[in-house]
Amino acid sequence: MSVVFDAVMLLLLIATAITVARARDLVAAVVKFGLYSLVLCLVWQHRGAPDVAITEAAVGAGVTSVLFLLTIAKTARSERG
Amino acid sequence: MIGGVLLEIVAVGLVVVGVAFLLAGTIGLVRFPDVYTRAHAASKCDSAGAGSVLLGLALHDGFAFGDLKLVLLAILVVVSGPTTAHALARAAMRSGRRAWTRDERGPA
Amino acid sequence: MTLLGLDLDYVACIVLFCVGLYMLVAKSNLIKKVLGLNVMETAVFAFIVTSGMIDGGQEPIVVAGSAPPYTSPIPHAMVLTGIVVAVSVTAVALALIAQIHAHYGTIEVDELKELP
Amino acid sequence: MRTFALALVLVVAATMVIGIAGLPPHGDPDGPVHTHVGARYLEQGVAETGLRNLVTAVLLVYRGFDTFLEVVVIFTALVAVLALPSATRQPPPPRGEGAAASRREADDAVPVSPVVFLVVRLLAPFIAVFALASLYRGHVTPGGGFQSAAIIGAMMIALGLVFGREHAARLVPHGAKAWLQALGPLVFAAVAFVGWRLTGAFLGFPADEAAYALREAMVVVLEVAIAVGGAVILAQLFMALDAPS
Repeated sequence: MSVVFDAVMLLLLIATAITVARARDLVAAVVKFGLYSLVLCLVWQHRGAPDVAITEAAVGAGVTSVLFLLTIAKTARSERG
Repeated sequence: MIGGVLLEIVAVGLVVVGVAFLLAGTIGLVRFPDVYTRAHAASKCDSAGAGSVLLGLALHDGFAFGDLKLVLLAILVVVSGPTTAHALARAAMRSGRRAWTRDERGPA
Repeated sequence: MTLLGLDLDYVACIVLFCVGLYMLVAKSNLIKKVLGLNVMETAVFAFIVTSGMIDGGQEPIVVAGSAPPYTSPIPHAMVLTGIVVAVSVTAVALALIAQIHAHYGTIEVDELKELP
Repeated sequence: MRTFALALVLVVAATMVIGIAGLPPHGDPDGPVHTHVGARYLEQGVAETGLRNLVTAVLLVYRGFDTFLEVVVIFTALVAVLALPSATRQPPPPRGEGAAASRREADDAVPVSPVVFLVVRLLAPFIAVFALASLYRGHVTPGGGFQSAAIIGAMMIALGLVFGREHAARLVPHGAKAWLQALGPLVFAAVAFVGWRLTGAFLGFPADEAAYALREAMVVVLEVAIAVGGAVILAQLFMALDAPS
């Protein structure tokens, strides 16, 4: 059971990372990065690291995404080329 | 004894109903044509589904003090899910995204 | 889980690291580069946390009702400080990107190279 | 560029695969991670530090120097962001004739839905209580200074997004702002100095039984300083990046 959970979570992690890399729209890329952080947070909770998981949920998915979105609002929304 | 069995039935029933709601919500999220209908499916079904799964888990094996956490989580999900959907739909509206209609055959 | 003698959890971390590295090198947009840097950082954190885990291990909090084996607390402490440093690095990079956009009007590296 | 990147990624990946092939399998209780100093922390950590959450024990007592420098790093990051010109430049407040019109325009630019406003205002106290609980019970449950700093910082950013710049700026009292930003490094240095006077080692913690209360007080002061200072720094980073350039 635990093995299946681990495998599914790791595959989801890799898939979300690749969608972050492929997204042309920067806002979409940041939202996908937030999703990636949340999945990572689940993996860490599952591996006996709750302290790290709490911090990653608040910082990786919350603070970092907001900082990215603020910068995108000031610059260009979509990636050229 | 009978009470325990009843509680178990209620708990499992809640979990099953919740999973059904979650499944419906996910199908809606994938199949619906535009952002408004998708937000509708995701917010309603996911708050109902996650809420009743959490309540079912709280009742499973009897109700202990620690299960209050699950009830709090259920309240949080029920409050925050629709709010998020509302904010998303409002942002889509303000950025000029038009709703899907039958004549157009799908969103632009 | 192992495959061909390779630990699949470590392999997953390597794949994540390589995705981040590819974004950092191949993408021309500075924001995409910083996102790639973040993916690389989290891959390293995942590697460190994975190295400290133990089969059937509990979180390293010794209270009534918990019993050994515990996961190693050292990687957790390292990663905890690492996450906070990572967000600081990201903030500095993003502030610099906003400055670059204010001065040159673009955040694409190939266009910045063309500038006189 | 793309082919170069792919080639580079392949070379790096091959190197790392060779690297992990030589590592001992993870999860093995007899692996080197679990048999050297980690095992000693797990066996004697509770007796030596009085902290039941060993992550906190490693962070503050065993590896305090790392944490000290890490607090300095995030403070330096804030200084770097604030040193950039756009972060500190404020737009002049509109005066006279056009003031009302431009304020209305600013209100219209990013209107916040009353529903979101109400829900964030309702949830913020609960988030704050959760952060304080994770700080207060950080020695027996998952949590501690950095965790609650991240949670409080995220809460302040959510409030700032909903209430707008002017109100969010008031969350941090103006007179104390400079001190609160530097709280982490300052308190860490002070505690390190106290430890030096008591034990002769920089950042040393008194280990004998008699000094139990003192050791406890040092840890609590450090945790509170990390939580408050870290949260203020995160909120200030948000404010600096939010400033119009």
